[in-house]
Amino acid sequence: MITTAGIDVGSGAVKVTVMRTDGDGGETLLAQISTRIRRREIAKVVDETFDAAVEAAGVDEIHYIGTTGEGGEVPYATGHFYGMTTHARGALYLTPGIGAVLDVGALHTRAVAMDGHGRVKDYKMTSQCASGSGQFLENIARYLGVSHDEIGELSILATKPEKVSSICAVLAETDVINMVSRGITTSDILRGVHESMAERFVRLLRSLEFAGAVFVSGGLASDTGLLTALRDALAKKELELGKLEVVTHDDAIFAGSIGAALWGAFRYRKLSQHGVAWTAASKVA
Amino acid sequence: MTRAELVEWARDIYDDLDFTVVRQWLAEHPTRKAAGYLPVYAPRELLHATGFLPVGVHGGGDRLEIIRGDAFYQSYICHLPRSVIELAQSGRLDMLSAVLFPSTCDVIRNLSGMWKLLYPDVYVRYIDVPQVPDPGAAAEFWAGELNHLLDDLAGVSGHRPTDDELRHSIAVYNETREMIRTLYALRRERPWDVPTEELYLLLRAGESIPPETFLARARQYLAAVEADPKRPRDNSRVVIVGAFCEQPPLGLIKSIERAGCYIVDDDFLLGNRFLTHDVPADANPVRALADAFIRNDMASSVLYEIDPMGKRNLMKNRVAAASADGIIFATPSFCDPALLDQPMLRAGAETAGIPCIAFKYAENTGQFQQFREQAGTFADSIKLWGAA
Amino acid sequence: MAEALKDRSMVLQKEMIANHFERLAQAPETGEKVVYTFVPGNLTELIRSFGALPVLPEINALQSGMRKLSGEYIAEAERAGHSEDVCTYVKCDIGMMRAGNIGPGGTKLPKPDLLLLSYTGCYTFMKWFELLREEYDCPTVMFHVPYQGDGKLEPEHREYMLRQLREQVIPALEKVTGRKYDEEKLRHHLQLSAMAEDDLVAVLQAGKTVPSPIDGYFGTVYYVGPIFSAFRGTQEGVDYYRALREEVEERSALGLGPITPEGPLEGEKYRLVVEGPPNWTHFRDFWKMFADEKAVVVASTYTKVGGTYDFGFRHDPNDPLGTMADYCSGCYTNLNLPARIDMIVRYIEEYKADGFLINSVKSCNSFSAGQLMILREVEKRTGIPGAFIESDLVDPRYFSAANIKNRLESYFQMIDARRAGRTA
Amino acid sequence: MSCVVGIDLGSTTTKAVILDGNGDVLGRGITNSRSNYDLAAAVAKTEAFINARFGLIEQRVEATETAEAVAILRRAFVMEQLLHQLRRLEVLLLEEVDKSAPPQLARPFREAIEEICRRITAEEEARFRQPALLRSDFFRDAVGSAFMRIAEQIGDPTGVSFDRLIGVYDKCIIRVENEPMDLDFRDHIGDALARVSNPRLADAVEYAVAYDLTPAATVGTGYGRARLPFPKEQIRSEILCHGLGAHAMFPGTRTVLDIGGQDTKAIQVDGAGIVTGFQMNDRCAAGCGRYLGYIADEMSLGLHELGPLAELSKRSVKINSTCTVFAGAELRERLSLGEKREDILAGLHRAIVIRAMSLLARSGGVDDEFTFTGGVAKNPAAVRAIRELIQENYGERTLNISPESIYTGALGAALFANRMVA
Ligand SMILES: Nc1ncnc2c1ncn2[C@@H]1O[C@H](COP(=O)(O)OP(=O)(O)O)[C@@H](O)[C@H]1O
Ligand SMILES: Nc1ncnc2c1ncn2[C@@H]1O[C@H](COP(=O)(O)OP(=O)(O)O)[C@@H](O)[C@H]1O
Ligand code: SF4
Ligand code: SF4
Ligand code: SF4
Repeated sequence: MITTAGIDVGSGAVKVTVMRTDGDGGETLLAQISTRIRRREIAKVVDETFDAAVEAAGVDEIHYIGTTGEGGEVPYATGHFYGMTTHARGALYLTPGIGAVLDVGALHTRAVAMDGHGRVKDYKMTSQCASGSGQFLENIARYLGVSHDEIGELSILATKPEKVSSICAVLAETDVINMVSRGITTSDILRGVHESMAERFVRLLRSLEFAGAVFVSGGLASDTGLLTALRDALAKKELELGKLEVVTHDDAIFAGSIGAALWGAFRYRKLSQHGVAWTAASKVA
Repeated sequence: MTRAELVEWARDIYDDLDFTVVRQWLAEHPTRKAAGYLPVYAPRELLHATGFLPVGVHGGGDRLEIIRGDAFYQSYICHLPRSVIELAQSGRLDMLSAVLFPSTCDVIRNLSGMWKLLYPDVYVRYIDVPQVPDPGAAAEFWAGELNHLLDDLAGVSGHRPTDDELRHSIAVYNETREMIRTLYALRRERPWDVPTEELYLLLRAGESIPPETFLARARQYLAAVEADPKRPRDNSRVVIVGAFCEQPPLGLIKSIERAGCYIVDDDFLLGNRFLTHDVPADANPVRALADAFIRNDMASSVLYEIDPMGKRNLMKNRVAAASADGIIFATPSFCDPALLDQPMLRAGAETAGIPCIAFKYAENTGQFQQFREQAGTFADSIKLWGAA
Repeated sequence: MAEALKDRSMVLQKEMIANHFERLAQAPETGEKVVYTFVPGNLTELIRSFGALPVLPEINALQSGMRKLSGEYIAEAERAGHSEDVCTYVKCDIGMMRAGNIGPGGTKLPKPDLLLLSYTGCYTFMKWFELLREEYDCPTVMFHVPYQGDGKLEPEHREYMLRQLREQVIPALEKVTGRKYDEEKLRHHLQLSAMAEDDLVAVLQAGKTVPSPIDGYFGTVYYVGPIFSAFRGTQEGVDYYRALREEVEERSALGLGPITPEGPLEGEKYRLVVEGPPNWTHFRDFWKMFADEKAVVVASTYTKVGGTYDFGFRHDPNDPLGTMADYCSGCYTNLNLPARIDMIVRYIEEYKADGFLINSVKSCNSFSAGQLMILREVEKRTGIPGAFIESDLVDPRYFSAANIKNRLESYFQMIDARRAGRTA
Repeated sequence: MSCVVGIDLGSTTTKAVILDGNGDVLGRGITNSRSNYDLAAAVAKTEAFINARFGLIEQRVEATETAEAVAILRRAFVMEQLLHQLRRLEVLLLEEVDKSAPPQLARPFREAIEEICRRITAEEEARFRQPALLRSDFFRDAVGSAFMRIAEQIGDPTGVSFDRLIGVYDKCIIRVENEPMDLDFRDHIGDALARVSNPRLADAVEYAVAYDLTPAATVGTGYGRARLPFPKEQIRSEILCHGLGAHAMFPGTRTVLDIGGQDTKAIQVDGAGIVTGFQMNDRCAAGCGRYLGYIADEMSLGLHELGPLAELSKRSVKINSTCTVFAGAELRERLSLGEKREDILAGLHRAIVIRAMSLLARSGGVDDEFTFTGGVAKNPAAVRAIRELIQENYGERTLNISPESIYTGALGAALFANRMVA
């Protein structure tokens, strides 16, 4: 039995997951907690969240503490894993059988192809242009006076989606203003934005090879409008790409910390075999 | 000097876009002259023997704002030439009496023509290295080119070197090459002791100072390293491929190492190591230099590969020689030689089961988060599933 | 008359191209040997003298562009790991090969028996054939043509080329074809080349007439097709150029303008010199933007990539190897920047142009790196402001019709304004 | 008198300029380009004509009346226009209520709308008598905030709620903005004159109304010029118009830089105002005015505050991100790391100016004299950075900035129109 923790330090929140793994594939999630940072000092939030999660898990020894995201500096970590590594593994834990993760963040989107064990096989990231990013959507929504949670529902109601012609995330506002003034509904505009984002994601996915469903994680995973648009966009490319399913999970925000905990266990075992046994117990004591 | 002092000394030279060290050297003697050369390979022995200070012209990196350089280059041309032009147009290269443009690619080649028009008073030469390692026609051609260059340089500097002087210069550069080989070997063995950032700064400084000074500093550095050993970390070992011309920003090199990758071999500042063996210092000097290029040139993207299996095997051999875990193809955006080679090199590496990743940079890239993430993911995968 | 022009030479050209591709398709059966080589510095006469057939991958790529197939080919190559940033000719060729190597004529292209890599002023050439060698696993021979870095052909460079021809290129051809080098045969082909070249030059120089009976860019890329590709040094080539020349001279005598996709252009309003290759994926749209404004290109540099004949060079049967070296060295791609500028300035003056335009293609560093400097120098020397537009050869993603049209319109209006200003 | 019109259909605003036979400016008009382009062009043109006629009034009464009297008349006129639009808005609002409100709410809803419109009218009339605050003349801005405020006051959460009121408002305001309306001089000058009750102006008004201002030619330009309902001969590229316009304002101009909301142009002109070279940026906000606008939003600052704040900086911070959105994120990150607002802002201004410099370099450098136009020319930090970089890289140059620079393109178009007549 190995107990491990994963700490995912994001830009908005810290997520901690504690897991137990046994030698033959048994993986149990003991606790998971997410805390929003809200302008507080990150180290404090990490400590707090970690302590709370350990307590909730009711364990007194942790063999490996894996960090991910911006958690490279956590002093009591055993090892650090990068976001694509952990998101792939965590997503696979949440939804077995998937072949790729699409991590949609505010500025970047990463598409990661994995094998059946959650190993990263290949990835694609969006460039240093925010066209079609989460922030882009947020800006448009703000202009339209739509709150974050409403975006998805409204988008689904669209009847005549209107494509945003400009590619620039900032200049697109002008197009949107123009659309509003032409009497195009909020739903149709949002759906149009979703569609152009979805097209962009399809381009990312298209350059990867993988088998299985696409798991959407990250800040926009809960945007049902985006998921629908992505499904539709993939369906349109079915001839070329084959049938691709799009899934997500209520706990998708924990994908990174789950992955870090699971890879921690893997690494711990590997190092033990080589005679290097590390225990992260000091912090837990 | 301590390691930190040496590194700071080198960093100052690297940061200084006005080439103060070169200007100081020139000021010491009224007859002195300096000659620039662009990446990748230039016969520095000839410059040295004719009395020039050879100065590597590698652009201004992320330390230079491009104001006039964009007037000369479209957005889809790599960054190097525009920053070189920016340096020149702002007067920062006005201490060069001659500039050599090696046949690295069409961009540098065309830049030679631009230089002729922009700076008619500077000696400009396009260095058309032989593309085929043919000891007959190609060696003869190259010897002819070198002789031609020698005549021209002697004309500019006013000093026609004797054969012995040429041999001496060859010997000095043999020593420089040997020193660089030693440094590379040390980093390969103990990458934690020779961080690539430091090694890079040292070599970069070496391109603005006389080779003799470089040798002295490099010896001091070696001693400093032995006096100040560092602790190894649980990092992966990688080879960097593709960065032979436009140099990556220092931040990129640091990001790769911080993301958990020891760089154990690279092709930064490749011209330094283009001749892989000593050049005989006791023969007809020009002929010896010509033959050395034909026989002992570094296999790289800038030359035609005559061996059909050459591209396939190159990565395998390089990784084996460096006992590396994987390859990072780090290429400047829009760099034809590097990017056209990459599919062939990568196919060879992948056939040999070597993990690879690839990304593109520009010398003035300021954001490294993407690179860190990719290098980190790569280090993860080696750490988790590699042999170690 | 217009129809006659279009008809005779065009029919001839279509026929000869169709025949050539047919022969290539049959090559695996007939046993004819196939040599791939590049347009600049192509040694067609030598290849022909060994009874082999040339294939020019660039021509295939540009034809794929015109037939709107290139986008898919390029995507295919990029999926296989080729960078977005590099020359799209290479990617188009590789994509085409992966898609079954069906040539632009709809027939299958044979595999090369030899890759004759004549490295003439474009770095990509070397990589291109290294890449093809990986796919075809056939012998490759490299012919290094030294660049005219100092603006002239140096005697040692000529010597170096001769030596390579004798020691490398000819033996490679002998080996692949199983035939001995036959200098008499080579002379015969060179003779035919020179004849066609004379007629081609007459056609090109018809652009000096006002109004010009030809379009020295859009129209001329068709005219140079045969001589740049497989037909230099052939009787078909000679016949084609004879016919073409007669037609052009006739138009010229009648004071007619060039033929465009929209029909004959009358009332020439602007005379332009163009530097840079055209865009092929939107060739007609591109041409139309000029034709609509009654702008005629009187001379262009791109039409000299496969040989610069209008300044006097002709293939010389009396010095077979030497003339080939001279030819290769003098191709436009092998000229240095100052020489390119001289050439453009000369065209502007001799062809009485009132404007010049650079079409800078993303693909090609050989052409593009330095074009902004060319623009400034030419402006300085002629006092004529130039226009600069950007597109690509065969990548449809990089042709922004709206942008280019905007620039062209502004440019033509600028010429009008200058004229108005000058007469006012 | 014959006159000519130039229209610049910009991405954010549409401008019109009217010239007399001598090429002197008679009037200028501006409106935002939100609505459809035809309408924007028509509105800008109407505004310019109104402006021109007021100019005539001024000329006519120069001897007898103060400028103040004409200004009051002008305010009255603007108010009449506004009230006219408000009445139209009210009609639309009531129609909308009839169409969509639940039956039980129909009456109170109508009453609430009527009440709001009544109060706005009253506020406007009060404002006319006491012109304290300046504010936007664009109808949407002027009426929107008042509507919002009053709706909040009278909205009844259990019945005709604030949300309902705003809902119908949002629907109708767009329609008002997008339908052609009688806003011409003739339509409202009578009421305005009655309102100011200054009989000494009557003669001048009559003169201005009767004055024949039939345009002899109209030329259009700008981003949206292709959508103008003009024949091809009446359209000029914005590059040419900006060049000619800048030349007209400052005859010594050789280099023009225009940083507008959505595009940046660097233009070289010769001694006659003929364009000899130009460069434009592509559709990327980084490098245009919108970049600064976005940053201002991120920092919750007004556009006019940005420059002065940046000028306080002693040590500008190098901004690594090119993209506007990424720069916004970098800004937040740096603020949280404790860097000073002014230093970051200075870096952001420098970034946009560097991009402009590269465009200038591409177009052929900076010659004397240098004219800076477009909205960003109003930003002192940007102006200073431009001045410094030009000094460093090109040496001493005269820098021209005109308060009317926003009309440069329209002026150029009008000059072209003038040539067609001449
Ligand atoms: N050999 C030629 N001589 C004169 N004009 C030609 C020639 N070849 C092509 N053209 C011009 O180019 C145009 C397009 O030619 P092409 O692409 O062959 O037509 P299509 O697309 O119908 O096959 C023709 O309409 C003609 O004006
Ligand atoms: N008062 C102001 N102070 C500073 N900057 C301003 C001001 N007004 C406008 N700007 C800048 O000018 C830009 C708009 O320029 P403008 O020339 O009106 O655009 P366009 O010609 O595209 O319609 C804005 O994005 C903003 O950055
Ligand atoms: S186009 Fe817009 S989103 Fe893209 S880099 Fe430019 S400013 Fe950013
Ligand atoms: S970076 Fe690459 S493309 Fe640019 S000059 Fe160097 S070799 Fe050429
Ligand atoms: S780079 Fe230019 S010259 Fe070379 S193959 Fe491509 S298009 Fe032709």
